[in-house]
Amino acid sequence: MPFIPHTHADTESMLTTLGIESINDLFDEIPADIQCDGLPDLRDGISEMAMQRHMSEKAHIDETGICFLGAGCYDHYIPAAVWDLTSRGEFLTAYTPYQAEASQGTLQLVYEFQTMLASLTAMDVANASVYDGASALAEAILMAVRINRKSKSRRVMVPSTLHPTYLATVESIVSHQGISVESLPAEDGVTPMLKAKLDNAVAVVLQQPNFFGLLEDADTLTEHAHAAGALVIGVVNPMTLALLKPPGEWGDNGADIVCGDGQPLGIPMASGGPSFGFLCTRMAHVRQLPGRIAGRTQDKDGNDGFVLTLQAREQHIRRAKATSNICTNQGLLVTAATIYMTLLGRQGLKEVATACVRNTHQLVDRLTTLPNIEKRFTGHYFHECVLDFPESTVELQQRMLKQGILAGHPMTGMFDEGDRAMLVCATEARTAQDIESYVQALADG
Amino acid sequence: MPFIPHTHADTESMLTTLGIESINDLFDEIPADIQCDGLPDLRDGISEMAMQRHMSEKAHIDETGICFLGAGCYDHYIPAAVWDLTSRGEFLTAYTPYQAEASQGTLQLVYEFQTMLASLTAMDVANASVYDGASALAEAILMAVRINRKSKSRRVMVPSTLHPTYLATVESIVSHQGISVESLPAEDGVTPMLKAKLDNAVAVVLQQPNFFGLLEDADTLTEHAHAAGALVIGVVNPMTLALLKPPGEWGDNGADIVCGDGQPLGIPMASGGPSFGFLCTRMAHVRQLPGRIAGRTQDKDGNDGFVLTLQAREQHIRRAKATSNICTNQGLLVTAATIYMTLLGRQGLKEVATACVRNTHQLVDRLTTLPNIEKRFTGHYFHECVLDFPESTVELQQRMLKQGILAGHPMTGMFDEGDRAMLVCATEARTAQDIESYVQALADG
Amino acid sequence: MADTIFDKSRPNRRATAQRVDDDAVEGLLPRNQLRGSPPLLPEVSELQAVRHFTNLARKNFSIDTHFYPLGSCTMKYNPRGVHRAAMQDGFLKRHPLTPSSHSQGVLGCLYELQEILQDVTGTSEVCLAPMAGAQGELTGALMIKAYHADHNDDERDEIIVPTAAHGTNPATASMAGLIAKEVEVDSEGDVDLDSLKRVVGRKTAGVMLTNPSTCAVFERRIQAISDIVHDAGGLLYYDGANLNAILGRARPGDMQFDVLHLNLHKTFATPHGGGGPGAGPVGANERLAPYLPTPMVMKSDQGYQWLEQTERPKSIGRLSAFMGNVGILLRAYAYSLMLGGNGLCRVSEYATLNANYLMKRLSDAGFHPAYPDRRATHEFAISLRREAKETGVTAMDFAKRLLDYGFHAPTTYFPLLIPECF
Amino acid sequence: MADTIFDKSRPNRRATAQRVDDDAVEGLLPRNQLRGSPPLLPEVSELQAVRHFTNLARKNFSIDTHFYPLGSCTMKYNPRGVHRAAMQDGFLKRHPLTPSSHSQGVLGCLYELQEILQDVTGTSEVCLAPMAGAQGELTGALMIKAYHADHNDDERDEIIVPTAAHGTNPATASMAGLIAKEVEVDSEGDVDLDSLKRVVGRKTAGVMLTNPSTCAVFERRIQAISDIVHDAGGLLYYDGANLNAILGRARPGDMQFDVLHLNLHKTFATPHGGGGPGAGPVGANERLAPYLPTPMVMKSDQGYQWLEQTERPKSIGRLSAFMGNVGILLRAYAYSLMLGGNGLCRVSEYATLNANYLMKRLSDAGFHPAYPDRRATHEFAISLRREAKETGVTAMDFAKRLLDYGFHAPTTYFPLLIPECF
Ligand SMILES: Cc1ncc(COP(=O)(O)O)c(C=O)c1O
Ligand SMILES: Cc1ncc(COP(=O)(O)O)c(C=O)c1O
Repeated sequence: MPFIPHTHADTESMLTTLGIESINDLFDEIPADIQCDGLPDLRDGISEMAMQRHMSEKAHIDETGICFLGAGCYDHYIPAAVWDLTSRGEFLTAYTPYQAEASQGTLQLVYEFQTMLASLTAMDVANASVYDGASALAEAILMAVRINRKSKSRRVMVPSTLHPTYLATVESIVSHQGISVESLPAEDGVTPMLKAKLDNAVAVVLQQPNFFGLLEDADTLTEHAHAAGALVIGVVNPMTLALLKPPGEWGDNGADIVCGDGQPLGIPMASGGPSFGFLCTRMAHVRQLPGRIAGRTQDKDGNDGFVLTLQAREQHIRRAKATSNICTNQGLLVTAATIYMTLLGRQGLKEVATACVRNTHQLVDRLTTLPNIEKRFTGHYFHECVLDFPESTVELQQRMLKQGILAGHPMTGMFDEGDRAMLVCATEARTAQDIESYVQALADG
Repeated sequence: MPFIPHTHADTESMLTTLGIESINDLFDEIPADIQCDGLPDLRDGISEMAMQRHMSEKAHIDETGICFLGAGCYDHYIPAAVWDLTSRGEFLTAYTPYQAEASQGTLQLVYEFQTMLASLTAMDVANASVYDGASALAEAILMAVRINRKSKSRRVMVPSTLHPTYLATVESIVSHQGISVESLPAEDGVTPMLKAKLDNAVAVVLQQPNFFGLLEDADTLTEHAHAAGALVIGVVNPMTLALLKPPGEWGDNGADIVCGDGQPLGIPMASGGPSFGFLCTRMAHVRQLPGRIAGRTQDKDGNDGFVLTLQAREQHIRRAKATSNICTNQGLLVTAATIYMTLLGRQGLKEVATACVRNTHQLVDRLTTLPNIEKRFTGHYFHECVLDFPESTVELQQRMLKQGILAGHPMTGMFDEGDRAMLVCATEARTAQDIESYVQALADG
Repeated sequence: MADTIFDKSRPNRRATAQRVDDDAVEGLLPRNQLRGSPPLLPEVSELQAVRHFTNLARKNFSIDTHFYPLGSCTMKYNPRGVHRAAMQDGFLKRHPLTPSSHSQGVLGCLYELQEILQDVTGTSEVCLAPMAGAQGELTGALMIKAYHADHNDDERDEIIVPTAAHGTNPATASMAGLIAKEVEVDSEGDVDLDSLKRVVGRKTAGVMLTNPSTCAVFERRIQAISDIVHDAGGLLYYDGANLNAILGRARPGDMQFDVLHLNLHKTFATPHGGGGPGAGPVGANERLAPYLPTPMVMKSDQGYQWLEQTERPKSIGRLSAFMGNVGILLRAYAYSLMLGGNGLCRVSEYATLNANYLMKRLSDAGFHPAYPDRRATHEFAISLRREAKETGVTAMDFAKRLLDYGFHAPTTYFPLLIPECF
Repeated sequence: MADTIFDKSRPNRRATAQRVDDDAVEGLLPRNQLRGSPPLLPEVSELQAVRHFTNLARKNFSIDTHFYPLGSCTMKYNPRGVHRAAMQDGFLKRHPLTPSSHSQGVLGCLYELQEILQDVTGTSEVCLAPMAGAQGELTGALMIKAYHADHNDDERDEIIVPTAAHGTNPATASMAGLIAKEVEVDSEGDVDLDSLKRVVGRKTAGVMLTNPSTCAVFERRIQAISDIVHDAGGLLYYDGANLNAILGRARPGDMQFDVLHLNLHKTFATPHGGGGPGAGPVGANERLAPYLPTPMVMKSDQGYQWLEQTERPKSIGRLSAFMGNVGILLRAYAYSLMLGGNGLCRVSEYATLNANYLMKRLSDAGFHPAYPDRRATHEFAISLRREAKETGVTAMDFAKRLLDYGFHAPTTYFPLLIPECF
């Protein structure tokens, strides 16, 4: 009975106190016809040792080699301190910080996190996380519709350069509130200014860098959207903001809502989750922000302390009228990200971003010197780039895996001849030698 | 400058406070002719990321497969909680608990450890660790000579069934105090009763189970030694004491000093160190015990607390007259062992020991059904056994490694035809399938 | 003054070991796309960072340090072995878009977890993608909508929730574009059938319940409720928050629920993490299974594979960029291996024993259970109404005072229909 | 009442996840060799264990939580990255007797560490086996003895230590069967040369010194000392406790020391671990290198290999069952890679800057440095004699009061020759 502390004597004495014969008696309110007789189809439990052996075998099967795959999840180096600290029992096993007196550690940390995120994005406020980047975008759209009620529109314009699974997630979630998601076409991998398209849109989404790794003209697009009365929702990779103009400064007035995925900030790739989604906005819109928000306050003796604030937005108070149904969020990942951003700091995160740009450019330069490999688009790219190969990239991927290289993300179905295109990425964790191995493996076939 | 917090401004302002121009000035008391100009032969520092990559490469080279090697270091399963807790900063980075007020955690833990060890060995007191099992035996011998001053002898009898590197360590350390270490011969792998040999010995050492995995007749040997006026020093594997008669109960009065290596108690093999040595004795001899001892006491308000006790034995107080020169010990490993013993508990440790016995017997049974493989000795063995193979076991070892099996410890030089003998071991971590793999690999050649 | 990490920062200080060679990006990125002023990130040494966050951690209560008798939250021990199992490089360093040919390890774990959860809940298919209970609820609500839409039953825009329901239930209804209709609970904690019959009708898309209910008692008339709702053409959603109470005793599928979510961060002991992450897998019976979200894991001759939208035309679609909180799923899987069928059954036995025992001891000490004639399930509610009236000491005061003794307080003031609920 | 783990135990309770199938051993072991009554090991659940030790940890001061201005102990930040690097399965699961053919990873690390330490200390060979400073000292003392014995110089049974020496120095002398002879320190903290000349002679096996000395000042007349001792046929032992102060500035080898130990748990930032483990590698010049203990690591055409006693006939032999504290050595190696030659030099610069700065600030605040006319090295001593005399407040009182403010106190009453030393 793993984890059950009861001895036989404990159980007996508890039953005596309760005046019953057996634990079974306690279930006598369950109608007999719906009672089941245990879980006979499941195997019996095993020891921690046996479980660990099994899990290690599974984990070992999947070691796949040097990662040049990005597409929304990135292989960054994570300082050891990040998870050593995040795994401390007091972070790992604490409950949601509703009881402020028992949760000052988590609350102060979330407050610091919000401060960092707001500053990275150049927005006023950030929340304590939502599930992931894709669902954050869905929440951002719902939020925009609530904020921009006066526009009376429920049309949201989304560029076709947006991450495809973000789009899919948005569609599953927001369509049920009568919101229509419409696509902005792309030219040469970026979103051109199409004023007409923006007419009568409640909001415009803009991913920077976009799914193809390219830089959109965020300033102009923001201006156009605002001119059309639409709100601007920025979808960003927070790591890139150490170098790139933050969405809060796009155009004259900046984006209105900013969201994205926090995975690049110290979160292992781990098959894509858990990571966390973040959401930032202007102070004017804070009451439309879903999720928890930590605030700083003073107790009756004037001592500083931290609490959850503006809880009247949330489901446990506002119920059907809440800004969202989110309850459990991705707190532990926020803990990791906060420690990561602290360890990297102002200068370190900039160096990571710089190395990502440089390494990807080096990779692309090296690959495009090989025959028949070309960049698909002409614009500036950050740390991902779409390359056209002379063969099916799904097959190429398999071939490269045999040589210990995860070569990139095949773009099958993304555009014409997408099956010969691949999105490649080289983070700061890739060495010059890793890049040479890629080239070599390609050459060796 | 990893880990140096100073900014340029910090340094400048500190120099100003000091009224000097540069940090160099602070070294002006070092005579110029012995100053060196930096460390030009060393490479420049690298980042944590680069260090980690390098260390991972090194670590990966050495993964060697399924371990059937014991010989003083054992592949036991370690519950995850052991090192998760041991790695907490407050255990890992605490200093020696000299300031009791700042060290109640470590002191209480050591107190609990001592209680467990004393009970496992059936002795009265245990210390807070020495370096390892081999050096613990050297300390035990020095201690025995101090205790048994009245015997006037400096002859210590050591069985030839003792772990050979324990013997080597003892010889390096104790011979400088005029102690002579003499060998007791073995018969069929165990130490026969040779009363004559014990005459005029200050102490007799007895390893149980011995280096060959065999059970010595500890009761009789203890009686003979005591009858001859010699102290008995038991060298034991603490894990085995969950099943075996503890040294405190050997013969009529039990051993006088008990030592051994704590590695089987939750310490990774880790190339043999760090582990820890333990030392237990009778209360009458406690003042001859080297190393730290934690005790329980009360503060002036009557609250329980823990302190280092009997410090007058130690080098920082007694200097040249101390019981030992030991200062830094193996505290963190004691932490791990204490957590391990707590998690396994009374029943769990017994199950581990039982599984070790059973698995090794299964391995031996399976192997000795193969042609030309035989047990070398006839006695009862615990979880190690010497087998004779039809070929050089050094070569066999290499061959088996190619098949992912670390087959055992070649006994080259240990006795006649030792080059065809091998000491094998199967702990609780070995499955029936592991054992079959061994047999299969042998058969496949 | 609280000492935040920003108070500790100094210009140009840093944790230098975390440096990366930073050749400039001159020319690689256009000037007008670059950031002007640097972000307000901390500037501290590595030791400052380690010490700051170590000391922040020490300010929290947690399961590893304190007893947490929180109702509704299922605060179990979070096994360290499970954490270790999930934190292996082979799992952590796996990119989510690695081809399934090279992902058989993790896919195998997920597939087996799907099967285990099907068994435990009595459903015919399980999707692991939802990232918490509330997302599981949304999934269920959207599946119910999709089912009715698929059957051209377009008027059903109401979902019934008991007054005592958790806040996520009505909030989910709104997010799904449904209208939450409340139904009363009687004085014994069961749903009032008359009240139910009054609200149920041809606009009823479904009902959301948990059983044991949020009143912490077993809903005895579940069969009647299910008949009433099903007869009216509605579907039954099971909120899995309280599954711990009935593991191996009664399965939501056998109670006629059509769709449900589980909270793995409750029943399967994954850590609450100071607020998250969780995982809220959704299971469905044959009727609703086609609408489950994607991706799911299937097993074929080529091994395990992702089942995507294309193969599931009726699926409500994706809920996240990749496959939800895989790391949490792996923990739940490892936990379920350690417990096995026999261990899972014992969980509900001993949770129930503990709750009934504590309720008895508190009753004997003079406190008043909210439903004195009912069994406790894995939890129970006490009403401090009398204490508040007689002494002015409220549930809130009791809660704060417990903190002084080193206990995290129970869930207070939930459900709201129990006065001064503790 | 202290709540020990035994107070929490209950008969037959256990952490069941740690069970092992336990078929009986009937017949495998003789009855009369079996234990009668079970040992007093705790009987608790896994959560009880985790909570107990988590809460014990929380009672400690540590570098990760508090500032530790301890002199002599070199309380650096212990990099988490280094801990992680050493805690990899590839290192942890390696059996010490694995053939060197399959140990090239770890042997390579150790070999390079030997080379780094040779460079840092200016010695010609380094053995990594000693498991702490005191074992390093013993090694050195035994090597000195072995050298004299080898040269048939049998009368040398005295070793000279300054009065201010660390307790391990005289204790080591005794363990090595040598007699510790004390030599005075003058009012400026340097060894008194007259006193030295008086004790030195044909019975002198050697002298044990650290530089900077335990008085926390640099021994300026080190050349003279070395000449006096060497001229008398003695050898010089360097206690590496204070190497942090002179990294890249002055090397013990260049100061004519013949043999030395380093404390990797000081200078190379491996954690103190609440009392240990450490590592005390020993380096020697060409004269003493043949006496170094075994095993050491050598490099040949076949890769890295263990150098054993057989290849080193003059070696003083083994000090441990295997190869000392390899896990600590790996940490020191990883640390030295991160710092590099340039980083190691900066360590002594900034440690010295900090100590001098703090000494100045405390002097300005009215405290009295033990050697007011000397530079601080990486540490300094204050004498609270005046405060104790005038106010009755002793160094011990100051130490305890600092604890109240969340600072671990400095090393007090060491060295003993400085009154009320702080
Ligand atoms: C009854 C009930 N339903 C739903 C939820 C929501 O689950 P989650 O927090 O995982 O979104 C909870 C958890 O707090 C709950 O107690
Ligand atoms: C000057 C000096 N020498 C020797 C030692 C002994 O080192 P260890 O504790 O590693 O045995 C110490 C450490 O305390 C010391 O400060």
